[in-house]
Amino acid sequence: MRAEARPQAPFGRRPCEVADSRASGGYHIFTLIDSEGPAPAPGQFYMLAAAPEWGGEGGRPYLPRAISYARVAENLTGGLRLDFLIDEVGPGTSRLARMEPGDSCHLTGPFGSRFSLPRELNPEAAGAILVGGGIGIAPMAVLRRELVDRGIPSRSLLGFRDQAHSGGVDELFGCDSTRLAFEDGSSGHKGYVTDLLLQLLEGDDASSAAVYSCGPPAMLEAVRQICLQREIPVELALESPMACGYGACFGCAVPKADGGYLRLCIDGPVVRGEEIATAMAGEPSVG
Amino acid sequence: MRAEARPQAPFGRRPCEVADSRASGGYHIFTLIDSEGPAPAPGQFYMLAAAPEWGGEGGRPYLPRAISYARVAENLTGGLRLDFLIDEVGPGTSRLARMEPGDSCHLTGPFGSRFSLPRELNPEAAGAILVGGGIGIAPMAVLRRELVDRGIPSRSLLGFRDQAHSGGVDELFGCDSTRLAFEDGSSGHKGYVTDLLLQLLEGDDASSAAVYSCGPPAMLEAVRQICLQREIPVELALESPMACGYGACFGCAVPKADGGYLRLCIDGPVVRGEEIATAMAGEPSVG
Amino acid sequence: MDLSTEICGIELTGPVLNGSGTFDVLAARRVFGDALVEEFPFDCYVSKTITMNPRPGNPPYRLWETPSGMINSIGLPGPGLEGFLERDLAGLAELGVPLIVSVMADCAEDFEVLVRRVAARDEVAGIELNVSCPNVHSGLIVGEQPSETEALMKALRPITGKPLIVKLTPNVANPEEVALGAEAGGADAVSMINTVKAAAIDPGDNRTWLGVGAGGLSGPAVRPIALAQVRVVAAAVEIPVVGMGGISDAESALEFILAGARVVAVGTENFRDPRAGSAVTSGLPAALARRGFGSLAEAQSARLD
Amino acid sequence: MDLSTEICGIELTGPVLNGSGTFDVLAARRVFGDALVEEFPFDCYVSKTITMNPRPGNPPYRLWETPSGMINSIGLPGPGLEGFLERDLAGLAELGVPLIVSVMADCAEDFEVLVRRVAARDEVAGIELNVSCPNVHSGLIVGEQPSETEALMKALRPITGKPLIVKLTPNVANPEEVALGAEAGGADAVSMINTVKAAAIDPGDNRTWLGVGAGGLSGPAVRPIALAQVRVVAAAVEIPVVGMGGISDAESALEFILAGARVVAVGTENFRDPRAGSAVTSGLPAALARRGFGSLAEAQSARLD
Ligand SMILES: Cc1cc2nc3c(=O)[nH]c(=O)nc-3n(C[C@H](O)[C@H](O)[C@H](O)COP(=O)(O)OP(=O)(O)OC[C@H]3O[C@@H](n4cnc5c(N)ncnc54)[C@H](O)[C@@H]3O)c2cc1C
Ligand SMILES: Cc1cc2nc3c(=O)[nH]c(=O)nc-3n(C[C@H](O)[C@H](O)[C@H](O)COP(=O)(O)OP(=O)(O)OC[C@H]3O[C@@H](n4cnc5c(N)ncnc54)[C@H](O)[C@@H]3O)c2cc1C
Ligand SMILES: Cc1cc2nc3c(=O)[nH]c(=O)nc-3n(C[C@H](O)[C@H](O)[C@H](O)COP(=O)(O)O)c2cc1C
Ligand SMILES: Cc1cc2nc3c(=O)[nH]c(=O)nc-3n(C[C@H](O)[C@H](O)[C@H](O)COP(=O)(O)O)c2cc1C
Ligand code: FES
Ligand code: FES
Repeated sequence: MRAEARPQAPFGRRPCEVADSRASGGYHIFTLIDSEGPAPAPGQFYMLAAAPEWGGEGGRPYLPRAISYARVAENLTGGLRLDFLIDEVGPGTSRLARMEPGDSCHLTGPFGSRFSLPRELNPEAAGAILVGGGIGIAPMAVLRRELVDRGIPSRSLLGFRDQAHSGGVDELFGCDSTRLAFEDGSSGHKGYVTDLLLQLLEGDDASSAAVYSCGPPAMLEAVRQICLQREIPVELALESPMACGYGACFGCAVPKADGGYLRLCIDGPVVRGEEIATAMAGEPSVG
Repeated sequence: MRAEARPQAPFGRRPCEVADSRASGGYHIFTLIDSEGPAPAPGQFYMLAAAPEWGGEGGRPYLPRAISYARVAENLTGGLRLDFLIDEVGPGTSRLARMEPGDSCHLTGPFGSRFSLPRELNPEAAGAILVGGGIGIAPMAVLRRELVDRGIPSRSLLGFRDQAHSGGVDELFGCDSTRLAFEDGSSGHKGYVTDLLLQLLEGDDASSAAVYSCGPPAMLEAVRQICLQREIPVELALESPMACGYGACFGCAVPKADGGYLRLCIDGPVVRGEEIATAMAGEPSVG
Repeated sequence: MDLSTEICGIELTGPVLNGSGTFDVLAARRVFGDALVEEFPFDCYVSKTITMNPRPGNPPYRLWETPSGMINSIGLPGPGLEGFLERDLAGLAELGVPLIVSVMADCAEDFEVLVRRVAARDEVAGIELNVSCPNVHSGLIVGEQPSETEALMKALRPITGKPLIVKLTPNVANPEEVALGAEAGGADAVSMINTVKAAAIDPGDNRTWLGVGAGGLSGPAVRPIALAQVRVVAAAVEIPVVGMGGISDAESALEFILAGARVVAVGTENFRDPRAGSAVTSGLPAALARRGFGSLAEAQSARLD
Repeated sequence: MDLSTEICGIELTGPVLNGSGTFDVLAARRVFGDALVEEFPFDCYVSKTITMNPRPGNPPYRLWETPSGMINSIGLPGPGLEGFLERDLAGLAELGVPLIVSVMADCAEDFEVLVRRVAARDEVAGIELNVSCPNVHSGLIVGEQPSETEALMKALRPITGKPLIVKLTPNVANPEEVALGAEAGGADAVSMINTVKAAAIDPGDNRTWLGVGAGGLSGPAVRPIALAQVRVVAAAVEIPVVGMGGISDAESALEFILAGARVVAVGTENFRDPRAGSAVTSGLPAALARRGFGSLAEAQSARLD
């Protein structure tokens, strides 16, 4: 069983109607109706810009924003319903979160690489371990759904700073096989989600594991190190500043393990742990 | 009887709620509730910017826009109701016209000079002749109201290109003493509003006239020449690109008759016909 | 949080000046009344640039709005030196903050007269030398050449002990070389950036919009250019930098301080909000705290990697 | 309306090029498939700048959004001359439009090799000489000095009869002097503007955002700067100008032509819409008509007062 090749994006940006928009546990979820595009694959993302009023008080946002889809469904009257989970960290994400039903949103995509299936990562794999942090739970949610559809068992470990940064969990994840960690101890495990990963890997046979992760850079790097040390195959969905999303600008550079850079928008956002030099490129050096 | 000194603007810009907004004959009328400012005087204007989404798709509008008030009334729950008449000619006026009730609009002002009373212009004046063109009917409407309130007779001559550029007439002017001219002949006199002015001045005793005008530069210059040739006192409300509205930027220069420039935002927008070198400064030279 | 600071010996209640030519206080006082003085938005007032003789300024149009900015070609209208000293100076001395007078001339001799006459007045705390205006064609644009700038400073330095601040033009390949010239000639500070050469086409007619064809760009659009220039200049010279160019709020003001400016100036944003200077000041404590600074001084001495 | 035109002998179906480095067609074809070629958005394709040896490009971050623009510090990543000729050139020749290859080197000798090897290939219609990249520190920034630019052109001119286009830097006091140097040295055209030196502060940490500290500003924010420079350069030289800098639609493209450009290039706007080039082209007839032009040629020969 192999994951299909990445779907090809329609050429050009297209206006999509906002069908729904609502707050969710400190984050924001909105739904776009895409009547032209192909179904995206887990791990892929879109470039989004509110239309026509992109361009705010201070001259930003100006470029579109890279956003992973968090759920896809068929729309009753045709096309796709795409859900996006947004953390408002600046002018672009704020503007997207302020869109209202009936508004229009420019969309390009789907772009980027998809997650492999567990057996593609590790022939021994019995199932998948999904490690999501903060807004990074969105790609984990779509991967989990695909695995459910394909009958592949998975366990989800989700970590959050606090309740104010934990939107979308109830909607996007079934409660069964999901474990939560909160840094402030307000619920679930008190501490990092990587604590849960370490527990699981100790209990499990590490040789049958396949790990997937998306979240803040420091968390991704910790997951990467944990897996590399144990020789567990791991795929990470990274972030990086992006201007275009389709390989045009060379802006989304991530350092490769063997020197040079990959373009995250076309060579990623899903990368193998051993492919990259660090999941924290560009971040201020810690300590 | 003398017009009062110009009211003093509160220092700083203030948010005002949009109470109403509607199309009117090719133009657009909206109402702001100003709970802080003093009552403006005929001829004055405000600097307006939609809040917070000023700053459009192309990085414009960025500066506030100078807009004359077209009507003022007391608001039932306190403060003033200010009506503005808008001609959508570019990003700023379009954005203002798209504001909706409940939205907020930054306002600074009232700014600029006021119209004199007819007797201040001409001790012989029996009444006033108001000549408005296009969007320039707004200041004429407030002047007419003030004259009505003071029991001073006035006649209004209003000119328009066509029906699509003739908003606000019914609302802002009583039909009685108003005559209309349409360049396309779709109603009223077919031709220029200055034809009506010439007719009136031929019939009248020109020595008892006091003329007021606001409209497009070419019209204002024609009115100015007609009056100067006949030594009829005339006040014109001019326009000029403005960045600040309060004398800070020196951008709104209009050439004075005796050389040099006046700053239209503080030395105008109402100027005497003989004060300026032309009402068409900055316009491409015609012919 | 204590925001008091100083620039080349001038004590300031805070780090927010106005950009020369972007806030005519005499006009603003007519419009806003005494509230303007009681709630004066700047910690130091910089006058519009004064010239030897009265100037009418440029023919209209003088303004055009651009994406996140504006172009102006005002052309330094003003009453000239005598008119300024006799009529305007008294009003500028009533603001309760130190006064810096900006001057410009097209030859060293006139600059000397301007500096001598202005510096002689007790009301004046410092003098800014505008060697960079892109609108007045002096033949020789002093501020484009390091050696010319140094020579001019050497001529002016002996005239007064009051601070001399050189306003740099951004329209050069290497502003740090001009700043080094100013420093070598004895300047007490540099201020930057002035406007960036720019033009606009009339949206309705096939001609340039501005009466004189071109002008200077300001506002948030130029902020990234200003930050880059402040950074290289502050790294090159010992004298303090007055940073400006598109500052619109406390966060963008603090960016200039992190880039190496000691104090900042607000220009075009004044046109959008006459109290923009106060808004910058009132937002600074929170902006400083968010970045982990306990005081303005900490930010002023922070060095970026 | 007929939009066909030519630039230094290269026949074009219309006046819309891409800015070098802003549209990697090989990547875009992987993403969008054959639709990219069938509906190719430009009338002429300009390659990303090629260097002698492979280059990894600059460390992250390489991008920051600014008011109405962006800063990049990409640092010319690429496969080097051999890699380009062997691997990439074939794909660029399949686009059905003339191909201009952009090259850059840090010494005249390397420039000579690049021009000789690239010009020898039939697929190549013309060569753009990038003497202006603000990200690569060559010690000598040729494009800042008129005499250096002229000398480089004199060295390269004998190598090929194919058009040589010099890409000017905007980071100089007087771009027309550099353009005159290029013309005197035998350039067939100049293209302008490249990006304007700029910097940004990390919104979260007290450091510069870009990995290499500074980069180049592009997008609508710089359009007024580009229009001013195109205007003075087009008035100074006889050779045609390729105008760019913040073009986002047909109206802004036409502004460049009115300012004196013969053809235009779309850069940053491609990132907002991969079909931006087509949008500019399809809007041109209406934009030309609105300004009273019956053809593109009329606008190209119009002179602004
Ligand atoms: C492939 C991909 C998928 C993504 N999916 C989602 C998603 O599903 N939901 C979501 O909310 N966000 C997602 N992001 C992140 C989102 O694109 C950025 O948060 C957004 O661009 C920030 O824009 P802004 O204007 O709100 O904030 P800005 O003002 O641009 O930035 C605010 C802060 O975020 C940081 N930042 C900005 N851009 C990026 C970036 N691209 N990567 C990392 N840090 C950045 C900066 O450090 C800055 O402090 C994704 C990014 C990528 C590359
Ligand atoms: C004192 C004063 C009072 C005004 N009152 C009103 C009013 O009541 N209602 C109304 O609709 N408009 C009024 N205006 C005009 C209004 O300010 C301009 O139309 C507006 O600034 C244009 O902005 P924009 O972004 O919509 O168009 P822009 O893209 O800025 O300009 C569009 C076109 O309008 C022209 N233009 C732009 N600004 C000006 C200007 N300030 N003066 C003259 N021509 C200009 C240009 O030629 C351009 O072709 C007034 C102007 C002044 C100075
Ligand atoms: C309308 C206007 C007039 C200006 N006049 C002057 C001046 O007289 N002298 C001067 O040194 N700078 C002048 N400047 C430049 C500003 O002081 C400042 O350097 C520049 O605008 C950048 O800052 P900003 O982006 O905050 O406006 C002027 C700027 C504007 C916009
Ligand atoms: C991400 C990016 C990469 C660029 N790379 C190159 C390059 O390799 N060679 C070059 O000559 N110009 C390069 N440029 C400059 C553009 O070709 C163009 O001159 C500039 O961006 C101005 O146009 P714009 O505002 O339309 O983008 C680059 C610009 C950007 C934004
Ligand atoms: S975002 Fe432009 S190349 Fe990746
Ligand atoms: S609009 Fe600024 S001085 Fe008049």
